[in-house]
Amino acid sequence: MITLLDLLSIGAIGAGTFFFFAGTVGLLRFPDSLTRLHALTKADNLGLGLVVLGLIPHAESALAAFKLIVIWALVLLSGASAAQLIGRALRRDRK
Amino acid sequence: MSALPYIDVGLALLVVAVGIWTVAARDLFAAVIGYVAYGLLLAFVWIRLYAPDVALTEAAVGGGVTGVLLITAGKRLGAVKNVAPEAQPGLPLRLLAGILAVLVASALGAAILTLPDPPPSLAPEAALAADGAGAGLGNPITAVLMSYRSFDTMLEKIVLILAVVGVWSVGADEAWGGAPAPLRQSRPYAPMVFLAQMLAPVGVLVGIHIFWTGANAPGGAFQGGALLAAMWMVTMMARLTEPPRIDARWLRLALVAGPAVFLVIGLAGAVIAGSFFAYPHSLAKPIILFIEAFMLVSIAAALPMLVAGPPSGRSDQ
Amino acid sequence: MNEILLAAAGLIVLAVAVGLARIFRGDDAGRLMAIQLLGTGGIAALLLIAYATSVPGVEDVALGLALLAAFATIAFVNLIDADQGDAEA
Amino acid sequence: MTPSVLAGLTGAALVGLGLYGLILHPHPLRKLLAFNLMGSGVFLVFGIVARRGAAAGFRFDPIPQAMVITGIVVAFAASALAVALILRLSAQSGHATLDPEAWTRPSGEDAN
Repeated sequence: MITLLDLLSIGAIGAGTFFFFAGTVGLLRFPDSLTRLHALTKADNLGLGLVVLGLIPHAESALAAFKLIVIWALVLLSGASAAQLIGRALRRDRK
Repeated sequence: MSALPYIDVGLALLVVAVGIWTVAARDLFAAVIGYVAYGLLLAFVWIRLYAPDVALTEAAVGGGVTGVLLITAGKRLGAVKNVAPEAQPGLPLRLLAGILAVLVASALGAAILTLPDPPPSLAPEAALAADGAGAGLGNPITAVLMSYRSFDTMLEKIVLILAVVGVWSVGADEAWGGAPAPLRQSRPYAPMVFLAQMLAPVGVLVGIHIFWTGANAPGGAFQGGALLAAMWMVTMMARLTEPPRIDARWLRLALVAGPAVFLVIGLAGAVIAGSFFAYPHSLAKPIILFIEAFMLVSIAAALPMLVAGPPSGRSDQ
Repeated sequence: MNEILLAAAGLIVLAVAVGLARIFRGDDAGRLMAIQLLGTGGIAALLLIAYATSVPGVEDVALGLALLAAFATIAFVNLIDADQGDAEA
Repeated sequence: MTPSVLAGLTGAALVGLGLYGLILHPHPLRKLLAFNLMGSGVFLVFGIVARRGAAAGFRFDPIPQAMVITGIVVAFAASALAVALILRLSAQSGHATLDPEAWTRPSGEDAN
């Protein structure tokens, strides 16, 4: 028995999986490091976000759902900062 | 048809592939990156074996902190790239080592395939002991660590202290009592400072949470302590804090607190209840949490000091 | 439902594994990015697998992994740029 | 093939890999890395016992798991001590290798 909520989470998880593939393709196929960085940070944060969104209806408790969101927020924070740091290191190398 | 077996096989192949890379990579940095990835992948394997406690420990200590230890060491050694090619062993030695490695691996593999079924297990005995002493603990692993095998756990804390003492004592004589070299030489970029400032408070909170839930759910003093240690190192790497002087009294107290409290309560159990670390049934859970709180502090202090290394005279001049 | 979660997890593991090729051939920045992809993809796959096979308390493990991924990234960035003189910022 | 047997075989392969790297790498830190690889393989082999021992109504046997956790921390402590020794050795001698012939060369004396 598939409910509407299940459909919603299947859709979100499917979209998330797609973004992981997008990130991988970008990481492997884009021509230089800065564009790869772009592909990686956009895609895998969206990917994890959508997977988390899809899992929230299945969480055991409100606390577990909250933790899922915190996990995503942490990855978002560290991904964004790391992109800055890697980008700066790359620019320095190029000079 | 389930996707699970495919995931298992895929994970196993991935772990072995990254392991091969760690051994075969040309320079140290690439090998260490491989090792961190390997630690993360191994954590998934442990999740598949229904061992979330081990998974968290492996990811934190096995992958993260060990990786940071090795890259810090590589940087200090100034030899991040590999040693000269003439030092590479010749083909006969390679062949011999390869044959030896294959023999050992296949012997182990054969042993695994011929394990008795049903397997011998100490689980019933442990369950009985845990019920007797560690009542009220929902996480059997914490019960085993703190009650059934309490002696192991205490000695392991002492090993950590001995390792810290060992690391400190290989420093130069004139540097004794000083602070270890900072984990980063130059001023950090603003984004790194920002990340450390945001991450550390959340990380400390998560670390304490994982310690606290460890009584009933996956987690415990080891995992929580390792996370706290990682957060302390994050602030050191962003130069928000500096490594403390090794003769600081608070540092030494923090290092010793865990095993000392463990030992005192264990001996008290020997006097009162007749065996080491036996305690009144009704008080078991508060006592275990009390000891674990001090162990948390000791682990959080010991791991960063092990990574920071021996005191260096240069930094305070 | 569980089968769908597992299939998604398998696909994500596959994507991450392919992305790991950057570790094998690439520069240090590319390797770092591959590790980051492994970290996020790994957390996603971990959550999916754990929800499908009902391993308890897995959110805490994922929380720890998220923190450790950030920790490792900071350490690696430190290694890449710290030996190149002081930062201007 | 059950997940635990698979994990055990993975562990066996890792022990072999680590042994190979431990013998062959000239760089001491790489030796240490290989040794850690070997160690985690041993933990995995040991840990599958935890999965198989579902005797007392547990989904797993908590004793091997608890011992593996202890082991991981002890392995880290040993690695840290080894790193400190390697760094001190190279500071004393000026060489980042365990090759005994390096000690007899004259450049080995000026450090410290």
